[in-house]
Amino acid sequence: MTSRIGVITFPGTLDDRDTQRAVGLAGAEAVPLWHRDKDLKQVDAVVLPGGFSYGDYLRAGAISRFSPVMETVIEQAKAGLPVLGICNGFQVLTETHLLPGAMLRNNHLHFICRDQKLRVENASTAWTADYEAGQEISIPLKNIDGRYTADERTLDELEAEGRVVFRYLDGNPNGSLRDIAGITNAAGNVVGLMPHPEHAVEPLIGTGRTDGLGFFTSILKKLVGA
Amino acid sequence: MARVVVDVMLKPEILDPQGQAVQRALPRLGFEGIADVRQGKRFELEVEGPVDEAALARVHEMAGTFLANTVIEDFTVRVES
Amino acid sequence: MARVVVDVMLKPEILDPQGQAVQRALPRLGFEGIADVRQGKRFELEVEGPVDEAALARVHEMAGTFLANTVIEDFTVRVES
Amino acid sequence: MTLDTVKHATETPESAQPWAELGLKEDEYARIREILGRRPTGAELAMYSVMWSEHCSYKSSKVHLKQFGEKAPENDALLVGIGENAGVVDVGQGYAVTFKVESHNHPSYIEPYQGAATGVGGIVRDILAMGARPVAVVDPLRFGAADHPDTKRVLPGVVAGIGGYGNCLGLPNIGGEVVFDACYQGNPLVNAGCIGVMKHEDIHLAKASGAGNKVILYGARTGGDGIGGVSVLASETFDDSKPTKRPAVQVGDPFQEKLLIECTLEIFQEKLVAGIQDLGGAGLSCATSELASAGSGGMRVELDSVPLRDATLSPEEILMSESQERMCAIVEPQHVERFMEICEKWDVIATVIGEVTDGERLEIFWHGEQIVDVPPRTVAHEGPVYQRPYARPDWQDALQADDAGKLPRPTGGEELKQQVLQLVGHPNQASKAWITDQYDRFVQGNTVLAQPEDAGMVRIDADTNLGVALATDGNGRYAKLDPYAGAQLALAEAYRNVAASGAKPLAVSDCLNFGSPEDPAVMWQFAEATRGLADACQTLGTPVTGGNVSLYNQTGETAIHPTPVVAVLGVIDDVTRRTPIGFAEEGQLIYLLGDTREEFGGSAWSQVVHEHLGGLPPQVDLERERLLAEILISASRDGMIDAAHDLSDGGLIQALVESCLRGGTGARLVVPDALDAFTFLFSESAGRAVVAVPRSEEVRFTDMCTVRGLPATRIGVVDGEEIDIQGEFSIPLSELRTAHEGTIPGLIA
Ligand SMILES: Nc1ncnc2c1ncn2[C@@H]1O[C@H](COP(=O)(O)OP(=O)(O)O)[C@@H](O)[C@H]1O
Ligand SMILES: [Mg+2]
Repeated sequence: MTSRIGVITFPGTLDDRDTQRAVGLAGAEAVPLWHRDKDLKQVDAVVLPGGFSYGDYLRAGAISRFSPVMETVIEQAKAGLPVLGICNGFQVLTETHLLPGAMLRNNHLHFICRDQKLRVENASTAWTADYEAGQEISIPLKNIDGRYTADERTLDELEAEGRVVFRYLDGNPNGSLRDIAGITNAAGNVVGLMPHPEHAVEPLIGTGRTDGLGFFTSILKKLVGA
Repeated sequence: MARVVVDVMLKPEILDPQGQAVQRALPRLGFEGIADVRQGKRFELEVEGPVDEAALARVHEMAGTFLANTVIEDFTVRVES
Repeated sequence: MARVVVDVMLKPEILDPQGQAVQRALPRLGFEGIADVRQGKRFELEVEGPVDEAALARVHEMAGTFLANTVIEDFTVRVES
Repeated sequence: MTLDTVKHATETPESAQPWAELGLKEDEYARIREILGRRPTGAELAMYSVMWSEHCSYKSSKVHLKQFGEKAPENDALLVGIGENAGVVDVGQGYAVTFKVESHNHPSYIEPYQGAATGVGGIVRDILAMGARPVAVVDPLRFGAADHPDTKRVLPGVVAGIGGYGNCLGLPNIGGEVVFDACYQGNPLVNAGCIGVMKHEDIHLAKASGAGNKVILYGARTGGDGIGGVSVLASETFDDSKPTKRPAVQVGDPFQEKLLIECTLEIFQEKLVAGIQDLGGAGLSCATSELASAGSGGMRVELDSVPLRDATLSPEEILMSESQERMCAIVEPQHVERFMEICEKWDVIATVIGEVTDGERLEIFWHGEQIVDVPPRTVAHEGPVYQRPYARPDWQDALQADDAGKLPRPTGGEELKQQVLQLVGHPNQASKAWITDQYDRFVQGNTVLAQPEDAGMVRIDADTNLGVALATDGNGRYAKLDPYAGAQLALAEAYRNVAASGAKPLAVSDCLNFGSPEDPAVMWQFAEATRGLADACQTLGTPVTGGNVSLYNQTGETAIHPTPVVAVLGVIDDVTRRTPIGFAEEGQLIYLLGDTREEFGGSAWSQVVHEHLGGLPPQVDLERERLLAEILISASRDGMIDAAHDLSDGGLIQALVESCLRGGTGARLVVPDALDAFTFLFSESAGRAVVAVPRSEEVRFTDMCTVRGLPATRIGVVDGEEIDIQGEFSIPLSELRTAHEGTIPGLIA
């Protein structure tokens, strides 16, 4: 039996179909999940994709956080369900406090879309095991509220516990503190990042690189191995 | 130094999608009885020197030409005590 | 119906590039003497029924859990006369 | 104020009406009375006035636009032609593609952010209304002088608005243009285009048929947007000019539109609609009259049922409101319940506001009383048509006589080098990355090519790799010198761009931006440009499938340059064979395809170095364009070239700099014997491209060119870290990059 990876659609989610495709390319079964359903359809992992859920009104992720599906996600994430939040999904995860900190408007105040180089700092989370610590990858970045912020104590804690998973290289695109592009919770099952691995899974499309596929093969290996 | 606050709100007849999205979300969060929500901007200006009539007039002008887009927004200026 | 206003501002220690951009633009527009600008959000809520202590408590809760993200923002609630 | 019902209008034939304030001419008002056999009610007057406006009725341009149909080339790919919301072409494998470009010029000057945002919203709904999933947008833009203070207000707002709306909808932005010219000061051009994809059987049309079918309005509530002018009808007396509280600008809600898209696509999938129309200019007036006019019966609408955002709106205002993010569907009664369920799923408000009748009238009621009773065709399709006088302006000869060939040319390598740097650093030729980086080009995961490539390209089938390409071009300077040739050059450039990417050009959309049609000189420019475009489309075999006309782009007596913007759509069977512009492989050979003549009229060089506009634009040779395109497409399909870039403004050197910077490599070039270095580098002769040919393919490639009669000149090799023109100058890539990429951020930021 192949692993089932849920992909949530909130109103205004944009990258759900891409994420489903990426999951399929990695060899798992993508299961669409709807924001109004509490039922996670017995998936083995969940991805919160990018987009502008609820138009990013109020604050990015602030309204989606209260959807019925998130009640179950929060509960099961605390029990160890692997969860990946990409961009808007990361913003939702910080709003739910599954991940610490918050996301602010980019320091230059513009939407920015570019191919972004990252360093994988932690290759032992559920979603990064197929990378090597220190590996450099390039995947698309596209957002206007991507400036990661947390208080100094939280930042120090994240660093000390190895919970900074990705760091921006070749220039910080948005003023994120300590160049943080992605983080994980203490258990390593919940990961959030601003750049978009699901847009970098096929040669020729987008940036033409496939550096993002490792997210989806990582989780698949973990689930199959488990 | 005195603080002058400029509140900028969309004109009442202009669509406020953010306010609407907030209002529609409230019942789901268990907050009933809010008939309408409008979302605007609040600017806190730290003004050097005395905030006399001339200073306030300047802030008014600044608000009308820059902080607010008077095609779609109204604004108010007040000194915060 | 009464109007309750919730003001949400970034905490003082958080960088506010929007406010900074406004402040930096002011001298170019001929407005001098503004030492600092912070930009935040203003919500106007039309509350049904009496705005008594219980109602205000509810608005406080709404502001703290929803309108503001208290990791990065502070808020104030007041009834507008 | 009493309600102006049909009955009341019949009883008070002499009651004065504000037709002039609503923009109607005396004879137009008389014609309305004649059609109705009585005076119109206030609501009818509102409908006629807006539907008979230039914007909705094309009354000045219609007689010229006719040629696009009359001269349309035979083209089996055309499934839906001019007249619908957008044209549709067959791209094979059962897929159909719809695309169109529209203008939102004036609103974007008043309120740049919202004007541009709602421009994107409007064109996307047009595409959606055809039954298609929108898959990409493009944005051809023109602003006043780059260093003018107002450009600093307009440009960032427009760009943020296009990005804010398009990004939130999840539509990759895959192309466009940014041009600066003082002629657009006060009249920026904000054009927006969209591509949509569907299966053949999913094509939907805007018509209301089948008595008893329900008329459903769905999407946002109706507010007072964009109805400033009509408020005069609501005032106590018609001469009372009390200030209006109605906003003239519309505010967009991209989130609502995203829901509308997903909801509508689901409705299409279940085949629940018999006809559909988006609400754009003229709102409900337009949607109801067009649906009824195109259908077989009549229509009855209860205006009270329209969900309002502002309860104080008068019926006239509801009919005119241009509130965004609304659609109108015709649904058979047995499908209404399911239709409503899908709307509820997507949090979209939907309301039955009327039904199709077996009569022939559009009838609208308010609180039970009839306020509109009109033959819908007279509102929607039989508006006035003008034969506006036109005349070649008396200054045209002098302008053309002012030959750019006489301008002083650079002498020697050092001066050439300085002018190259000046050219590629000029705002018009500089990198637009500061702008395009604010647009999401990756979303939907199908983007094959996007800026700064020659054409945008998206994959439409992930299993077969079928794709489409789109390029938009326009050159107001050329069109000013010769509007007939200028329009053809715009088409030729877009066509060439599509071919350079490896796709086969199929069909055309256009956005014709001009000054006031009441000026015979402008009208002449318009007539010439449409004639030129129609003739060229006929020759190239690419029909115009739809487009948009924007007139009155002028301040006082001064019109913008005539600016026909042309979009060409192409198809490519296998997107993995696409050709990028970047020179990436050292050692590959650089070939210049086509003939280079001394052509500098309207050129970027004449503008940048001499601030000059005069002479004649480059010669048009459409047969050559077609041959060049065929070679580029064959070479791409058969793997004979690894990069291609068309030559247009800025000539060869501009193209080389872009290809080198894109690929991160340098180039060593030799000026061919037949040319001087200046002409070689700066001429803007049309029908040309540069390509990078792997050495192993050289013989095959040149043989093909020779056999088919396309001049191909080997001019150099991809190599090193500088652009070196042998015996003239060399410039390090880093210096070129600084000049090319620093300009726009320096101006705006
Ligand atoms: N406003 C815009 N939006 C999106 N892409 C743009 C815009 N302006 C320019 N571009 C892209 O930048 C590239 C260079 O533009 P331009 O020099 O006008 O191309 P060309 O000369 O081939 O017409 C093209 O890929 C074009 O599509
Ligand atoms: Mg080009």
